[in-house]
Amino acid sequence: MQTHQAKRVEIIIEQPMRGRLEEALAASGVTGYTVLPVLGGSGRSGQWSREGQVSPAGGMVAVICILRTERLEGLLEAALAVLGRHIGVVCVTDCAVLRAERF
Amino acid sequence: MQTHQAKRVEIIIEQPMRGRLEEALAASGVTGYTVLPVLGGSGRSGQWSREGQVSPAGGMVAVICILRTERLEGLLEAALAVLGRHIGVVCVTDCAVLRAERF
Amino acid sequence: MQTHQAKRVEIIIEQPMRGRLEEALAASGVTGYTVLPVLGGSGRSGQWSREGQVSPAGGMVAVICILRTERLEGLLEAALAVLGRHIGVVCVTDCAVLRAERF
Amino acid sequence: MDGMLELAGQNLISPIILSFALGLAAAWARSDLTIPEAVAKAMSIYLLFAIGFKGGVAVSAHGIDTRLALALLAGVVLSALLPLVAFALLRAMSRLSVLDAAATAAHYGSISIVTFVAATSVLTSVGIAAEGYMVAVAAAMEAPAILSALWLAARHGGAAGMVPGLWREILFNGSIVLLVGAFLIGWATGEPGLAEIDSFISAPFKGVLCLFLLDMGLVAGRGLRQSGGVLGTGLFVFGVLMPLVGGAAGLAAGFALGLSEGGVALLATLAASASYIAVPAAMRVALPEANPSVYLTLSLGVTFPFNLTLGIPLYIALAGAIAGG
Amino acid sequence: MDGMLELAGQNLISPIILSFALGLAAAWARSDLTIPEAVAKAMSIYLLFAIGFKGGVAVSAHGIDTRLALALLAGVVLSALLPLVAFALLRAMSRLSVLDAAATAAHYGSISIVTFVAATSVLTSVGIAAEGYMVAVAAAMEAPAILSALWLAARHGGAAGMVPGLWREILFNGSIVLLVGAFLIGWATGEPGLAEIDSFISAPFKGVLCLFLLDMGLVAGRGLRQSGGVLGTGLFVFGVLMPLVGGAAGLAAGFALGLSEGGVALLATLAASASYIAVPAAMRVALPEANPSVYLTLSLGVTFPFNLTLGIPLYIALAGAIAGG
Amino acid sequence: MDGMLELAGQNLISPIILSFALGLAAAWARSDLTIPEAVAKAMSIYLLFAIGFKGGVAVSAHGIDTRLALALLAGVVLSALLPLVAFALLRAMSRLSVLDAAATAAHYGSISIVTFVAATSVLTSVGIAAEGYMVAVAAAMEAPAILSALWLAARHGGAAGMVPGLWREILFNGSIVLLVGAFLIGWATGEPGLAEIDSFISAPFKGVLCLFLLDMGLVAGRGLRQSGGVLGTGLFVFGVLMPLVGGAAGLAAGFALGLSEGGVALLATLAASASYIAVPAAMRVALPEANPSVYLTLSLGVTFPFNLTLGIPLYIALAGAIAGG
Ligand SMILES: Nc1ncnc2c1ncn2[C@@H]1O[C@H](COP(=O)(O)O)[C@@H](O)[C@H]1O
Ligand SMILES: Nc1ncnc2c1ncn2[C@@H]1O[C@H](COP(=O)(O)O)[C@@H](O)[C@H]1O
Ligand SMILES: Nc1ncnc2c1ncn2[C@@H]1O[C@H](COP(=O)(O)O)[C@@H](O)[C@H]1O
Ligand code: NA
Ligand code: NA
Ligand code: NA
Repeated sequence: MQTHQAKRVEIIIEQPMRGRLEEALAASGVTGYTVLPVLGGSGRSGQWSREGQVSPAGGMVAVICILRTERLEGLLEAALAVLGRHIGVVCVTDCAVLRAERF
Repeated sequence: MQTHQAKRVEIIIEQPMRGRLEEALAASGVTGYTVLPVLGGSGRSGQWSREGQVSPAGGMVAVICILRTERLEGLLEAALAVLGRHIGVVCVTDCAVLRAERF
Repeated sequence: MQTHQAKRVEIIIEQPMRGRLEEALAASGVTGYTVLPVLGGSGRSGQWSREGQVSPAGGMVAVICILRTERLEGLLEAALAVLGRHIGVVCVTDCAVLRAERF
Repeated sequence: MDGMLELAGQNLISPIILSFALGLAAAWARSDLTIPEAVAKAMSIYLLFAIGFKGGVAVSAHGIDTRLALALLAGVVLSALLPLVAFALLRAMSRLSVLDAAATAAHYGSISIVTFVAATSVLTSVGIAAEGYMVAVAAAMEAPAILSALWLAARHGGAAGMVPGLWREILFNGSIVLLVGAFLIGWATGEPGLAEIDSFISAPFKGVLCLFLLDMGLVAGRGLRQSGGVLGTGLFVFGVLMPLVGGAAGLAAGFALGLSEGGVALLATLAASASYIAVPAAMRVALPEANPSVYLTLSLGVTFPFNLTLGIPLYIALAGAIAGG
Repeated sequence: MDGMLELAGQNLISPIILSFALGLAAAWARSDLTIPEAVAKAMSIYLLFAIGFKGGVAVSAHGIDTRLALALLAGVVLSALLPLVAFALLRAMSRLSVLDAAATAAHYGSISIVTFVAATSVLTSVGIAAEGYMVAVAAAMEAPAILSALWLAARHGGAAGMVPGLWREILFNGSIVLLVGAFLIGWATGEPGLAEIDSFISAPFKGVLCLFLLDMGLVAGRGLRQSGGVLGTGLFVFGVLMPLVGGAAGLAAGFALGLSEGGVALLATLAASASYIAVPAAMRVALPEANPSVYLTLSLGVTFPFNLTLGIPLYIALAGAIAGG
Repeated sequence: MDGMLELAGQNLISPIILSFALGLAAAWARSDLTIPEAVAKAMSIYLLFAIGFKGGVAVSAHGIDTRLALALLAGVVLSALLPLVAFALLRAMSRLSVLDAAATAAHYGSISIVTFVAATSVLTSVGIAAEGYMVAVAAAMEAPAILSALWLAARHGGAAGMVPGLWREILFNGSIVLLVGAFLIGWATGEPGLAEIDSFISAPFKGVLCLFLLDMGLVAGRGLRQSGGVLGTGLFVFGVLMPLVGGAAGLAAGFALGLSEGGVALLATLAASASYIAVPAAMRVALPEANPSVYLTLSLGVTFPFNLTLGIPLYIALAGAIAGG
């Protein structure tokens, strides 16, 4: 099966910053991304869980973006500009994709 | 710790196609997969969000399948047969697994 | 952009075991992890779906932990001690992270 | 017509319509107000169960008259034929591709249950009764339009034939099963059954409908904003014209069948309404290349608000004129 | 027995049972009808809160009689001993492994709160009162069975001992805490408290129960379909026999304690019912090798429907025969 | 003061307070009892819609008096100034950094709508009327405090200025839009509108409030457990002192404006309450380095329970003393 090398970027970011990240991704020219819900987690700023929560504060989402290697740098810059002083994680993995014309 | 090389396949597919994909995966002989919910995303067909939605149309799920390298080809063929003309993303990563006897 | 090599560990574990895994992770010294909800899946113990379920039994979650390579061994031992005779999957991927000081 | 204007005016300042307008306005102002997906589904399950159950109880009270079978048949025929009209109009009035036009046409043959619920609620508040089995007619009208649209697509060389498994999915889709199931339960248990759960399915009904319409306003408003460019004038006009065409066909059929004034109004509403739950899902499976933002924006963003605000009072007024006492 | 048949007949065409049947039928037809997990949990929280609160109010109204402590004790003993009977029957009637039999036995010693709720609702509709503290007995019966089952498993060499932290998890599991907490709140606030929230916890109660049973029918039906092969005839018979055994034990205990007719019926129902929420979760932690599809299919797919349709009217009729006026 | 003690005592054994206590106790016992996020959001949407709607209906019934504009203005001023007081107190009483103090101060200038709802519910049960437009005042008080806090942070060199887009987010945040929208709908549709949906927004109101407070108890209790160490004595005292300061300011403002007894009590409650939904989200965007466990624990874990149990009866008693008949 014909596959193509690409990058998979996973950004775990606070929910109140989600809109800003999505705008930045679009501006950086990525062709697509997917947002996954997050139930809870733990980090240097403590443990948290979405259970019973009403406020978007104290929640995170995971944004997954699969893209051509040459676009990676632009995306990382855009993501970092949004993350700034905010908590969150950015993790990049090598991957292979089917239907490369879609990226 | 004893680990074994394997492949991690992530398929982002429209919710109305989920059942068909699951059947195809089972038929292709994979021993297991896990389905994650998706909140929203963006692609060439526009931006979307599940918030407030009732119809399964316009929603996606992420299917994660970890499998032995020798089974990869079969899975990709099965996935591609289902995806066909549909929107969706297939991404393959190298990984290492514990308890390899389970795959 | 400055990135650093790290490991991404994904543990798919039964919901009733989630608390024990979180405690073990904390004890093993990981600095953070994120828990994703799971909709359903399939494995040697059959197919399942969270739809309409009330009991935590018969549900799983995916725990994602990004960490420095030198901490991997400790985490895998902790995870395996919790998984024990339980069903579940552990999968490790190489990755690169931004803001490495956070890990 | 005076009655109609009054009804329309009254309708426009009901909490139901204003809740929908609030949702539209919040989406337009890019507010982060949202209703969780699980809650939207819960409300839709509640509404389907309640409306189905009450229909069944009405049938158990008044008996089925001989027109039930004819009404079902009329519904199936309307659902199967209206897509042909819609397709022809779309091809004439817009530059939609064959696939987009066929997929959109399927929505207009099928029905929107919340439009039906809103019409029922207006009828109740003005004291016009309708046949309880109209909910069964609603269920019968969900699917035939899909078949017509697939036939249209295939005939114009647009797509491969039927996808395996799709028929079961369409016939047993959640809303049909729940609506028909609740109808049968209501029929079987009758007034005593209703007495047991009346304070659940009747008292909060309108309030839940308000919040559901708030949600629909939010979803429709976001859809309109995100795919604003997709609808040209032609499509926009179609979104208002087609419900009038469908409504007229429904009125005629209801009158020919000799349905009550309320029944005629409901059949017109069903024929005028456009699906936005079941048919979009079926189209994603069967005609994946058709652009969902076309049919969703048109159905949910144009036709639904039109029916909710002006269409329903109009169909009721016309039903009164032709079938009323 | 005549009364029982009539009650059973009436029961079978109540909206509650028919909603469960609709869920089963929809699952069987492979409909995509589903209730979101969050909504199922919300309904279960509502039912636990309402039933606990009403029990507490009843206790505050009638006072606790001296039998409360005895009834709690009887519940604990039944919960602890019934797993031994169940285990012996399972080993005799089926080829389940020690672990599977022990895990399944735990379910039958423990209780199903929705079965209890359904019995309460039938009692209310036929006008038979019961002790308010029966909800406390229900809570007390959740956990002891788990201990017995772990002891059985250990004794037969099946598993390591107690998992650390499991006791706290079992004793403070969400349903026990909510049921007991609402009971205490109802007790503390009494009739005035009930007056404040009665239109929330009483009026919609039966309707919510219908939708919850629809959901249980869907889940049970899907479970039966997906693991159909798992149950042989022996297990199937056990799933109908064991509730009769438990029910008889409950009847005897209730009669010996001098509970009211309604109280006897409820104790029989509790003893006859099988857990499907708390115990499965505990078994996944403590006996992970036991096959969940065995105990879930048996408890939710066989015993629950049996109790709902035939068991409850039978226990009520027998309670009337032995304890009734 | 007698009346206050009685009111406080009565208040403490109401189902509402006890539900909150149950949540706290369950969290403290590390029970796994949880309310799904979607359900918590649904209840909050319901409460906002109902309280807004009822306020609007009250305004439509009694007309707006000339004090509406003044009350709105007073609310805005209180919201803008109270953060300055809170900031000064925090810097004096604790070792919070400038950023943490500013972020926390924002919460105390803004309001908690569920505290407002609880106060309304106590007022209703003791039969004291209040101006319907107080819900509009509540909405007006959400945002100004945020601006003051950002100004404080910038002035003390703590942070960069305003984040682009934040203003729109704050002004059109979901709770403001829903509260104001429902208020306007209630105003527009008046008593006839209320009659249509009264059995949805009034009858179950208190019961939903109980379950919502159960959820808040769970969340607050978990927050207190997980970040117990974060609050020293100074902060703890602040969490009880600041609502008294805010309450006094609200009482004075309400009295000066000539509001009714109930109106004064509600303005005091608003000024005394601390946000835990909208402001935390804004602070995560604008002051990300501020530690959320400080302000959330303080607002939800200390001030909210204080207001719920002792604060509200106190404000009502004082309002009665200064503005009562
Ligand atoms: N190493 C990590 N792996 C996965 N998720 C993480 C990691 N560190 C932080 N997170 C997530 O990011 C959130 C904030 O992290 P922190 O800034 O360390 O408090 C945590 O609550 C987790 O959900
Ligand atoms: N490059 C990508 N990375 C991650 N998800 C994607 C990507 N492209 C598309 N998707 C997901 O697939 C959906 C459909 O994509 P498309 O076919 O491009 O419209 C999007 O809405 C995203 O949820
Ligand atoms: N190879 C796999 N890839 C992804 N998820 C898996 C895999 N195997 C098992 N799982 C998940 O783990 C659960 C239990 O697996 P099993 O122990 O094989 O029954 C499944 O239901 C899946 O959710
Ligand atoms: Na139609
Ligand atoms: Na039992
Ligand atoms: Na305040």
